[in-house]
Amino acid sequence: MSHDKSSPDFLYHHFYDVNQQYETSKLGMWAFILTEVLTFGGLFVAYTIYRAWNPEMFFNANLLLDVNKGLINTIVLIASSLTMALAIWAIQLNKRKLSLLMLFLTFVCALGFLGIKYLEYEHKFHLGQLPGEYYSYMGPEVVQEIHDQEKINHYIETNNIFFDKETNRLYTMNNPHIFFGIYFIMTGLHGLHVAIGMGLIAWLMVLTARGKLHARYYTHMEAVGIFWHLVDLIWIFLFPLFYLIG
Amino acid sequence: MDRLTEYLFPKQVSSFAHDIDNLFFFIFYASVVLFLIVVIGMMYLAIKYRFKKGDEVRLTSSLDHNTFLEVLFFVIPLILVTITFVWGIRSYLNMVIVPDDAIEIKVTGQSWFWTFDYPEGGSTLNELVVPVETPIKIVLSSTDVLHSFYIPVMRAKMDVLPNRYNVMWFDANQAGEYEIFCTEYCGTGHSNMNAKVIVMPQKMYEVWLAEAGSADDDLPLEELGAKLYSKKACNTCHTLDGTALVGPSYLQTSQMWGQERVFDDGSSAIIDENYVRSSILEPQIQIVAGYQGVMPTYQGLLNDRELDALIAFLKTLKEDSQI
Amino acid sequence: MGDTNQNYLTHPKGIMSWLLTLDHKRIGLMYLFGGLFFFFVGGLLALGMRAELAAPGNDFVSNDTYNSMYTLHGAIMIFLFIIPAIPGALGNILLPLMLGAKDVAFPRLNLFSFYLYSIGAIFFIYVLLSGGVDTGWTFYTPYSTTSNTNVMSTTMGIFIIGFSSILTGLNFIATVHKMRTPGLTWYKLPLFVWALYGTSLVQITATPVIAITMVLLMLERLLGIGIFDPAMGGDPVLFQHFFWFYSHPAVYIMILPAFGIISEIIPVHSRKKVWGYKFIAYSTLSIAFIGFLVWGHHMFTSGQSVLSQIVFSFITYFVGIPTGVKIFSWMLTMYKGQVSFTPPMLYALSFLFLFTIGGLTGIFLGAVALDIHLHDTYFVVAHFHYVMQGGTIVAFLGGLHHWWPKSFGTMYNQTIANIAAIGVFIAFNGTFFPQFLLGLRGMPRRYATYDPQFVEVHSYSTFWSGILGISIFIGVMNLLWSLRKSNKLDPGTNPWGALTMEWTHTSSPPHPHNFEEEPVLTHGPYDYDKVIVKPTFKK
Amino acid sequence: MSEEHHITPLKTYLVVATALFFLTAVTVWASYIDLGSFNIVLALLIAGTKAGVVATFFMHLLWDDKKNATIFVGSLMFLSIFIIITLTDTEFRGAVNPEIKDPINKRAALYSTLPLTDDHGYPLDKENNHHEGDKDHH
Ligand code: HEA
Ligand code: HEA
Ligand code: HEC
Ligand code: CUA
Ligand SMILES: [Cu+2]
Repeated sequence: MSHDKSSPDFLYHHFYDVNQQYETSKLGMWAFILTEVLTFGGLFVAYTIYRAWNPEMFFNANLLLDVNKGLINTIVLIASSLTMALAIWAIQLNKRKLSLLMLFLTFVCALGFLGIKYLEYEHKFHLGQLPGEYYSYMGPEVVQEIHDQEKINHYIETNNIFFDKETNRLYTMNNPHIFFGIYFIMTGLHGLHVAIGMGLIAWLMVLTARGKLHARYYTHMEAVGIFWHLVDLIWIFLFPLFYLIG
Repeated sequence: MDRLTEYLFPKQVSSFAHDIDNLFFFIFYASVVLFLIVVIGMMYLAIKYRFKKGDEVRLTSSLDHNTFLEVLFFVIPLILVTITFVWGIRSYLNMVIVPDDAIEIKVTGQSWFWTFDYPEGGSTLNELVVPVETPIKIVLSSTDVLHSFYIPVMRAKMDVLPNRYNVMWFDANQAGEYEIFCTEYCGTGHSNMNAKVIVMPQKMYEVWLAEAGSADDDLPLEELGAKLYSKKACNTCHTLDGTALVGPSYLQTSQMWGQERVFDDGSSAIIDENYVRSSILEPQIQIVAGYQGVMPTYQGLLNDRELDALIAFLKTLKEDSQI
Repeated sequence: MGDTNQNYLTHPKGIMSWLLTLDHKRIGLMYLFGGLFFFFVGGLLALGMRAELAAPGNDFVSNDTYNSMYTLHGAIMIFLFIIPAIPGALGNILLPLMLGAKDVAFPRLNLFSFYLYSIGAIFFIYVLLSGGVDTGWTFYTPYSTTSNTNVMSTTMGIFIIGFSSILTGLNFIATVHKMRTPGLTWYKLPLFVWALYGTSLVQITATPVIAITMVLLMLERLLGIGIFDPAMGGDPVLFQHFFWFYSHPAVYIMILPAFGIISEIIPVHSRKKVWGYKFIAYSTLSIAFIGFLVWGHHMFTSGQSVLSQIVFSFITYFVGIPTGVKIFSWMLTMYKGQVSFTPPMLYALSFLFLFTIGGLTGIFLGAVALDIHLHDTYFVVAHFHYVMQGGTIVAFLGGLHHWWPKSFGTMYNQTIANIAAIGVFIAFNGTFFPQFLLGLRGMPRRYATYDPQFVEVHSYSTFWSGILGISIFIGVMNLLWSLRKSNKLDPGTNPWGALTMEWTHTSSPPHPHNFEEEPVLTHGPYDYDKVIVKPTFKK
Repeated sequence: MSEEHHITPLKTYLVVATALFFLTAVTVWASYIDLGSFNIVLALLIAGTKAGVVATFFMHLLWDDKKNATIFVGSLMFLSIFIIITLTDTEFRGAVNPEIKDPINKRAALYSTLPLTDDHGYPLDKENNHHEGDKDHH
């Protein structure tokens, strides 16, 4: 067919024009987003059901998570979403340098996110707040920290936690390992997406630096952008559901 | 029961079996009609409008819809499924709402046999004994994996879950002995995990309850052992002819009497009365090399006499005494 | 039609040009042969199972071997053959041709899907050779978390194939939306395209859930996370929800393409405008949608809540109505047409016969009270073979015969093909109709040994399964045999006088870039009342 | 080709990001006041709003082909089908026969080494520690 007339080199042979190619890729990307939503969806279902079955356990186990780290991560991720959007905005205006900078900032935010996640996981591994049969956590640190009997009593009363005098430990609720199972799988899968996103952003940086992406052709960036915002979007739900059960 | 029902279905023994078979026949006849419409219509049209040798290839009719017919396509099935739904749900509610005066029997599934615990305290293995014309509530649970408790003649079935109870009920209206199957795949012995339900007239049931198995008291040990061999489900895992199933064959065990048995941890023991006794009561302690430790413990399920009987039976086995 | 020597089969040459091809037609062919291979493997396992079931005891294989055989038979047929084969083979070959496009939207992704499929297949072959897996294709927990057979590799294989299926679906959706040739509006699409579109929607929405379910199952085995395993505080019924949320819609992944094939075959071979085009198109979408609401009908004895039982039973019936509309429309398409009894048409007619039985028995199973008796008996086995083998596979064979001259430019021996088609029809009924009877009488499925009361019906079924195997074998071999060089047809051949674009606008086999000139739409896909194309068989 | 893709003004992005930060602060703040079961509803409402904002502006759904928005909304619809229908089972189990409502042992066998507690985490009678149903695992 006559695609040899004056088609730009980034146009694949089986499309009529650039716009068709762009729209097609975007539609494909959105179809992919749908599958992502449903992949996480399965885990949201598991979460919903176990939470409905064990509201108290979820509440108690939630206290063991570090809200501050979660909050910082939320902020970091929203910031990265903004820089990602700005990277696309910049490339649309053909400001390649700015776009590159924005991509770099996004990358840094992502790295920061994973770093904080690492600290969080590390702490949990250390305490034995692990998923499934590896769960071996024998009570919150509070015991060590709070030596004031009254505070302990208060803690016990408000949180339905039982304090064993013989071992000087607090024992929580039924089956907290399930909470941690779901927590680790969901945040882990999310973390995996962040890592994949970082790879994609690095790839975009290479493409942009090489001048492959520009105002007329930035499909890759748009698609990765959509992916990256989805990662943010999922975290927007994970944060309150795990850290802020109130 | 008419002929066709008898041909298609097992006996109708529970109070709701009749209703369910009727529901079947309602859907069946409706389906036959629909099926005939499709198939006869198809044959008729295909043959009537067939392309005969010598026919001219021509433009064909542009007819491609007919509002009246299209409405029929929706309305007739809609009516049929509405009836089916209402009927199906009515029958179903009948099957799940247990009458208040039902006798409660606890059923435990375990790979690969069934234990039945009666309200008065007795317990049986692979043999459910119930009185006729009395609602029986069955409370099911499993100790390992999923099983499913199925009595075809009652048209009743329920999955047996570990760590959860499930409930079903039936009211048998005919004395007799009927099959029970396990219908949820549960491993090697799944297809052998069957049992019997024995429906007794009220009087007999009371007598049975009172005796609860003591009838065997005067059997000689070997015969009692042979009986227990199938009654206590040993046969789901052990054969008598030398072939290994899940467990070693008894023929082999008896032929090795007095010789060494090697276990999977490398240790060994002599096969004698004590070894066999502990194999039955604490099977997990010594596991015969080449097998897996899947044999359940029979602690509490066999009394001393029954243990002796099994051992005595085992000793009688020889190459030529195959059952 | 221009340069007759250039077609996608011979150009470019060399093995690498196949392995690295981005051409949708070549990828389709690779799927086709991969699928046929696994059909063969699954079929052999089935015949082995039937041999074991000819007599009540363990006469042929042991319980463990039997359990592995039926699991692998089910899993291979479903995950390696029927779900990937029709969209992957016929879909890939035909979709761009029917749309007048040069390729699918994402050719690289398409090849990647095929490689994912192959990697998944390797896992299955490994499982097959390393002693099998015995959980049933449904992987119910907690058996699957405790079984010491190869559950991990199998679930991994399914996980990977799941991605392949998702990517194919995604690709097709983008293709249908964006790659249509100018002027080809939605209502001018061939119905096969509608069917593939519906299938793809189901693929991208349902498949992610099986992927995550398989991951959770693996984690359950590795870490005991306790979502599905009761020993760890989980709920086995929840696993069933997860599994069937995918696997019920998956049955529509299997059947919708078959519906599409039938919607093509019947108008072409009756030379008649299709009856109720819009009804067929929209019923595809409504089946795809309603299919997401009924999964719990596989769990009627699991102990789910009574409310769910009622809801699921209620919605289940409603799948039957749009399906019925299709059946009646196909039947009426023949009205005032010119019906030729060609091999594709014979397959299509036997599809109508068999699928109607299969579908109607689905309604029996949808009635909770009755399903309690029938669940996990041979009635269910008969039901799903009637819809899958009698429906999908028969339609697939019909489609293969219909598009064989298109794909390869050769014509098979039609008499032998007709005999095989009739053989499949008769032997299929002989094999599976008796199984309804077995089920009604209470014969449970997944039984290696069984009560002697069932022996007559079982051995009857075994007998016919042999004939069925032979018939399918003859049918497929007849096709393969036609590939001899001496059988070449003229590239302009249109043996059925079909009007869809893949027949009227390009040669057989097609040009490497599909169309030598930009296709210009001259007529609708079923305009047999306006356009005549004479069937031609030029050598 | 009509290569003019919509270019969102910088201001929009900045406003959106500010709104997101603000809403994050609101959720955290809201989680510290006790609203009973309304807490979760509120948290999800805020999260939903944030998600909506991200999708419409950052992901450009507002200016895109409406098909893309349809796909996205569709994905949420299928997800809610999954959740809601599954809940009709898990929330209503035992409505007819109460036996089937709860698991037999509320705790996994994993905890057999830890002292048993009841629903609320209070210790069960020490004598009862060898609870019948607690199977040994591993
Ligand atoms: C191609 C695959 C396919 C298809 C298309 C179907 C189609 C249907 N299936 Fe089937 N099914 C399976 C594959 C399929 N199934 C498999 C693999 C299993 C077993 C899985 C396992 O456990 O291993 C199964 C099991 C299964 C069960 C569970 C049984 C059990 O385990 O207890 C049920 C229960 O409702 C069911 C119902 C239906 C229904 C209602 C349809 C409907 O879609 C059918 C609609 C068609 C018609 C109704 C016929 C044509 C219509 C008319 C002629 C019009 C008139 C109609 C009316 C009046 C309603 N199926
Ligand atoms: C597409 C799906 C599909 C197909 C086509 C078949 C085909 C067949 N099935 Fe299958 N079956 C299933 C899907 C399918 N099955 C599933 C999902 C299960 C449930 C598993 C479970 O419980 O977990 C099942 C279970 C099942 C059982 C029940 C087992 C049990 O519960 O104990 C039985 C028993 O008779 C059976 C028999 C058969 C037979 C005889 C065929 C025959 O029709 C096969 C005939 C075909 C051939 C013999 C192959 C011929 C092909 C060629 C010759 C190709 C040539 C190609 C080249 C040379 C390249 N099947
Ligand atoms: C679930 C299957 C199963 C059932 C039911 C079963 N067994 Fe076993 N049995 C096994 C297995 C597996 C072994 C070998 C592993 C072991 O030693 O634990 C075994 C071993 C034995 C042994 C030791 C045999 C030898 O050769 O060393 C004896 C004796 C025995 N069983 C007796 C019985 C009796 C008596 C019954 C019934 C009352 C019974 N078993 C029921 C599975 C079973
Ligand atoms: Cu127990 Cu199957
Ligand atoms: Cu289904």
